[in-house]
Amino acid sequence: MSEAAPAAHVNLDGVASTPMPPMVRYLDEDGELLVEDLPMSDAMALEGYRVMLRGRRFDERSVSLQRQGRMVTLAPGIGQEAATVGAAMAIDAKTDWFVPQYRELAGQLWHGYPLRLAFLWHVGHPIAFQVPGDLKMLPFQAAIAGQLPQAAGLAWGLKLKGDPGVVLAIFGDGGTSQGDFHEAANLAGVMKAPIIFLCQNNGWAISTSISQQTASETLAQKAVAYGFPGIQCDGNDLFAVYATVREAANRARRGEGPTLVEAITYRLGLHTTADDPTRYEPTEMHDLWVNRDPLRRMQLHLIARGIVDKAALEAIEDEVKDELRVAWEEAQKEPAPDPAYYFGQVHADHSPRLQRQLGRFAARDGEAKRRA
Amino acid sequence: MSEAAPAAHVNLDGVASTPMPPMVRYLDEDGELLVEDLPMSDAMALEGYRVMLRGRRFDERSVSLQRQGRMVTLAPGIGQEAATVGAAMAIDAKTDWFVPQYRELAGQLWHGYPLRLAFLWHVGHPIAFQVPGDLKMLPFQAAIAGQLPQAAGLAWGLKLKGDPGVVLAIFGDGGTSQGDFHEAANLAGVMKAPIIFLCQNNGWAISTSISQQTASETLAQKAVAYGFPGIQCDGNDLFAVYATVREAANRARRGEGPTLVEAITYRLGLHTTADDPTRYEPTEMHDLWVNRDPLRRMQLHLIARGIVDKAALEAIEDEVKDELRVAWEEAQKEPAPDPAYYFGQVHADHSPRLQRQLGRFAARDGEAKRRA
Amino acid sequence: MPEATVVEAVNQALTLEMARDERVVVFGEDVGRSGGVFRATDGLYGKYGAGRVIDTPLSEGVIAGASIGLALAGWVPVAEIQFLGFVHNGFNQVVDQLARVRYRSAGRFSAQVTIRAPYGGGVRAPELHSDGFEAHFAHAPGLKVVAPSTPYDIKGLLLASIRDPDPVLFLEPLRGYRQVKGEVPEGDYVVEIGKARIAREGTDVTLIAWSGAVQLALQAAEDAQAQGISVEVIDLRTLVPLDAATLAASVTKTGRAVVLQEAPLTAGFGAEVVATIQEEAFFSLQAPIRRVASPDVPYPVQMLEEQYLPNPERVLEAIIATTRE
Amino acid sequence: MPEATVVEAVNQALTLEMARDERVVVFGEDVGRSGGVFRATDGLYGKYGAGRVIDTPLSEGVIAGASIGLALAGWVPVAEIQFLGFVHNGFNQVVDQLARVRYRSAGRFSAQVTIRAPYGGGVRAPELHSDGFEAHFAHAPGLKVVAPSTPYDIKGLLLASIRDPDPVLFLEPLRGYRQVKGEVPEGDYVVEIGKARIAREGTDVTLIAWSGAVQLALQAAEDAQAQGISVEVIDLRTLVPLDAATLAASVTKTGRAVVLQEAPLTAGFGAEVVATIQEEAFFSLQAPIRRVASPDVPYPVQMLEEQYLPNPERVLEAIIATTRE
Ligand SMILES: Cc1ncc(C[n+]2csc(CCOP(=O)(O)OP(=O)(O)O)c2C)c(N)n1
Ligand SMILES: Cc1ncc(C[n+]2csc(CCOP(=O)(O)OP(=O)(O)O)c2C)c(N)n1
Ligand SMILES: [Mg+2]
Ligand SMILES: [Mg+2]
Repeated sequence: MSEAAPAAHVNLDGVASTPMPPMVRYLDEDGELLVEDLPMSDAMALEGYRVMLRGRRFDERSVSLQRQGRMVTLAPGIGQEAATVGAAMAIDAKTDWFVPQYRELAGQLWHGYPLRLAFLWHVGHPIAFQVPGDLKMLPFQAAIAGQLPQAAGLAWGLKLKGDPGVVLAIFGDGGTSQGDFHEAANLAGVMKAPIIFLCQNNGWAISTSISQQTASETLAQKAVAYGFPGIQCDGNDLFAVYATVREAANRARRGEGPTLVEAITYRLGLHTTADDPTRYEPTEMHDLWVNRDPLRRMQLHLIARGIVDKAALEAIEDEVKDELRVAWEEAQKEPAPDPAYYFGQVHADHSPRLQRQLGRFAARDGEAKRRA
Repeated sequence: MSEAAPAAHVNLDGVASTPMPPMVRYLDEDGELLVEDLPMSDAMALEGYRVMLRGRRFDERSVSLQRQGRMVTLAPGIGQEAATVGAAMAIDAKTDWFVPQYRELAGQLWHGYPLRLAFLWHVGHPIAFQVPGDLKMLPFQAAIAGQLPQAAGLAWGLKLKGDPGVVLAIFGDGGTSQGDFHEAANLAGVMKAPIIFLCQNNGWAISTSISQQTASETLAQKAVAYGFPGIQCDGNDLFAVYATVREAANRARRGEGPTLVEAITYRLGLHTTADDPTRYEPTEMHDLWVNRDPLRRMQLHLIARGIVDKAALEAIEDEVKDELRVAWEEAQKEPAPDPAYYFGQVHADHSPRLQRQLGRFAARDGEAKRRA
Repeated sequence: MPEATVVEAVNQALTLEMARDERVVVFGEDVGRSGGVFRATDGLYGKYGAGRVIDTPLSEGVIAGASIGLALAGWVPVAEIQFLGFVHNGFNQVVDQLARVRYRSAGRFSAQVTIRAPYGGGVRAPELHSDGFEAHFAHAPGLKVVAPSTPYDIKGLLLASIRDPDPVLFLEPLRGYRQVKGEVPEGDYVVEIGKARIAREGTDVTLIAWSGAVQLALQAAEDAQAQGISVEVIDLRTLVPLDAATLAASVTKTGRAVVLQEAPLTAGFGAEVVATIQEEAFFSLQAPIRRVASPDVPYPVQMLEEQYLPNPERVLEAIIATTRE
Repeated sequence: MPEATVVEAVNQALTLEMARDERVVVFGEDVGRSGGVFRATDGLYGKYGAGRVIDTPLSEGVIAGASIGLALAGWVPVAEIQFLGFVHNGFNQVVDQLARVRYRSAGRFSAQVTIRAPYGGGVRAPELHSDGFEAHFAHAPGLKVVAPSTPYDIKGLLLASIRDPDPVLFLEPLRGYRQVKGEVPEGDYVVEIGKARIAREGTDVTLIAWSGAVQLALQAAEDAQAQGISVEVIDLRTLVPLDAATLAASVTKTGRAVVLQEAPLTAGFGAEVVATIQEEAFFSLQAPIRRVASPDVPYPVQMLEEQYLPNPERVLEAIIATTRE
């Protein structure tokens, strides 16, 4: 029992909220610097821009291929590239883990996930879930917030091992309503696990607005419930996201435990290609956020600071276009998945019943070897 | 996006916590008044004391009967009577609902649950779960925090109906770790449902201490995550709990939504009769809290203020003893439960298969009628 | 009679019942303004307003759990779960709470609650959206599980489910949502819960299916006919309580049975169907009851769906095999 | 050989494996200082310390979910769920996450995780503590389900489960925890997952049971013997994968089978056993396979437990009935 308060009447004023640190911002909507010192080098900023663009053009390409019936239902990350790339840049792909939901592709590209596999994801090929090599990344996660308990366990496990790694776990505003978020955050708090909970608050969970999702004034303040810090950053500002997540990663590495970062961003595209935002999205809201497009902002910034000129930007566009073309070509060369192989991945060993079931699918020559 | 903060660096200092209102207290550990104005009349205070005592003696009696092999495993509420009775007193049994976990019996007695049924609960009789008459109370809940989503739904439903009722939902410190707590609180916040989440922080979830349960400094501050107020009160101080819950109930009735009340108390007895606290509980801690016994505190207070004298207290003891004797006698008269009747309560109508299954149990004459 | 798709039949039932019974509230993720991701609740928000058609936070547990409380407060909740697989997030609330309201309280309380959920494969949905988890809910005493296949039955059984005094899990076939059309009377009617339907009469083999697999069963029956095998197709419509009498009568006649289930084989609901048939009609059986199911692996991503799911060839194979034994 | 109870056998296996394999971590509610509510982890905290024997917050979801992450970090997690029923609170984490780690990642990752949970009735536990929910987990591809009955098998199968490269749900019979004693070798040994055990040989009827119900089956077999019926009792030991060969061999010999299941009848694991037997040994069967189970209602509170659970009389009745058909 706290000994501090010897006596008091009931006073419930103002305790539904909490004083929060100011939202972290570096750039205004037109890419003007709002603070002096930048958190990263110009070269890095340019590289970050390139990956954001890669993500954007990939999504656009995918939506168009989906419209042609060549891809499955997919969830583009258009408008959220600064949030995911900025976060990915702030951790170290050599030691740190990237745990995605499904709308973080741009950030995953930075972390090392190949474009070719990204295309294969969107054609529904299981190879896309087989995170390649020893890339420290978990597969895409369709269940909202389902990845968070394992991410917390992973961070806790790294800490118990004395491993220097930290975990970047990403999820959406809707994800904060799930028990999985709560239980994972609480465990991470108790274990002081080295994890960054990055919530991409993009304003919507399908058609559900943030005010229908929670009465909490900010999502960042939810961290108060778990005894670790929460902070908002401008999710459409690469520098802001980078600086915030970097500080959170540093805390984690110093053994100070988790941080909840709320990246304020906006889904400029569709929830998925099956979605029709005109049913719920006010056009003014959309327009407002078009002006806050993180890609445009970064372009303006890079040009204003003389890091690139228009021609250089064009060149990058062309390079990205080329990369996409090559990756899509490669993806199309991927043979159709061998059911015997992929279904067989359910267990290391196969029971007689499973063996019989898989017997229906004549194992394709070399598939197992090729994938192993 | 909040427009307030034009620019900022990352500052994570001190945001893991939140300024809380002081803990509500009226009495010190020896029953001395710490504030002038009392929240209830002397008569009411005395009546509250009586019900606390009833709960205490019931639990003691039950543990002893359990030790004799006459009762099932049970979870006494010894030491927590002020928390549950104070809360029950603050709502209106005519309009308001009491949603228990399993360690709130004293409060349930105030709300109208009969002692006879309480004994039957502890002998494992299903009739104890058939909340009698139109008593606004849900049955005991064995699943930690499992009652909270339905409590939130009930409060929401009352509000949608324009019903004046509010819901008092009680759970333990361990319950705050469950997703059910989180999801229920979040929904209640969004719907501004008239509900009081009363968390009895009794220091332990079986052998798990509160610091192993959460890194949150207080449990009350978890309300910040849901956009409604949270407040601590001295859970061993009948007046403090009463005043706090009353204010929360008033808020709810005024349409201002939920409140999380953390009643700081302590389990002076066993987790259940199957528990052995010597395996985990430091004796100093136990001793500390023996001195904070809510019953003793209330006795000292009532005597100090001249509301009762020792003889009157003795008389109340005798009356309670008598009540318990009568209730236990009545409980023992309850016929063994008729399986045909109770198993049949699974559905309003019975499928042929179920009928056949229940056919094994010859329905006892009159049972259905008696219970209907 | 006018025609409707499955999802239109759902919508008709909801529209009708909300008008008929003011206690009905519809809620879930995205059911309000947007009308649900499949438009099952389309138009309800406009007609009945934000007080009775309510978007909830993204939490299946509290959708299921809160439905109990709404029922206790006097409402008749009809909750939508966006995809059945996600009820797993609130499994305890469904199985341990919702299903037990009446039983736990020895009859004092009850929960007239319907939980609607589309489910089943074949529509190229992302991972976890297509899994056939009906068996998990069939083993949850206190819960009825309804899984019709035709628009007619969907409407009539949804109306019956909403009016049932106890909780019903109402499964809607994703695959048939917009593809399967059928005649649907405009007005009010109910189809009784717990009664199977002979979807096609036959004499040689009984083929049992439910929900999205019924179409496949009919297709296979057609193929078998071409080979001179007369297949009786039973559409279970309700899984719990199971209509053992209809199963027994058919198998007594045919002497042979094949059970078709979209879910992975082991411990799927097909096992219950087999166990029940052999209990009720053992001495008529001339061959082992065969199960056609998905392999014992989770539902795969889209490119492997076709190989994973039972197909007409596999069903036909089983039909032929059973007649040869 | 020294004797041990079931819970002692669990404790031996954990103690031994933590010594043998430094990657093993034990965690769950109250498993640390207090040694678990049933003392299954007694002594581990003292021996292996707070870094490897860890009390968690009260949340089954994150216990199951975090076990995946711990495995990815290189640990071999052995999680305790205090009572099986409460895994429902993390059902999605078990069925949709833990069971799918290898499959979802197409083999890149795996989860060498054991989830231990006591379960089953007959010990006068409060509501929800006794329910027999094994069927829910048997229908979760990617998960093995082990449910032994004897101290010997408990130890050998727990060691095998911890060493299995994939997730195993390890069910411990509450009823046998302190009552069932048996010989248990002191050292290291494993019992193979996926193999049933002939608990008693017989020639007239095959009686199949698992976990806490095996004792009951043996009792009934004894009673039947007194009536001149020779019953072969099979202790499944593993539910998934099911040992169909042992079932088939026995029923081929006896021609009759009774399946005993503590859980409510409908869609319980017994249905899978019936379906499998009739698939594998139909032409040997001389009578329908009977199921003895609890009625289709939730587990009751203590005073009704005895009437609810299958008892020797009911099993004997079924045995006799099947021999008369
Ligand atoms: C547990 C669960 N429930 C429901 C769904 C269906 N669903 C898919 S995306 C989505 C909204 C997610 O919103 P948010 O978390 O904000 O992420 P965003 O899509 O905005 O990136 C829903 C409800 C799901 N995938 N998982
Ligand atoms: C969902 C669930 N998990 C586990 C248990 C087993 N269990 C019973 S009581 C208890 C501790 C509860 O602690 P708390 O919520 O603080 O309540 P208290 O017993 O202290 O009143 C646990 C883990 C349970 N009943 N329900
Ligand atoms: Mg969102
Ligand atoms: Mg407690």
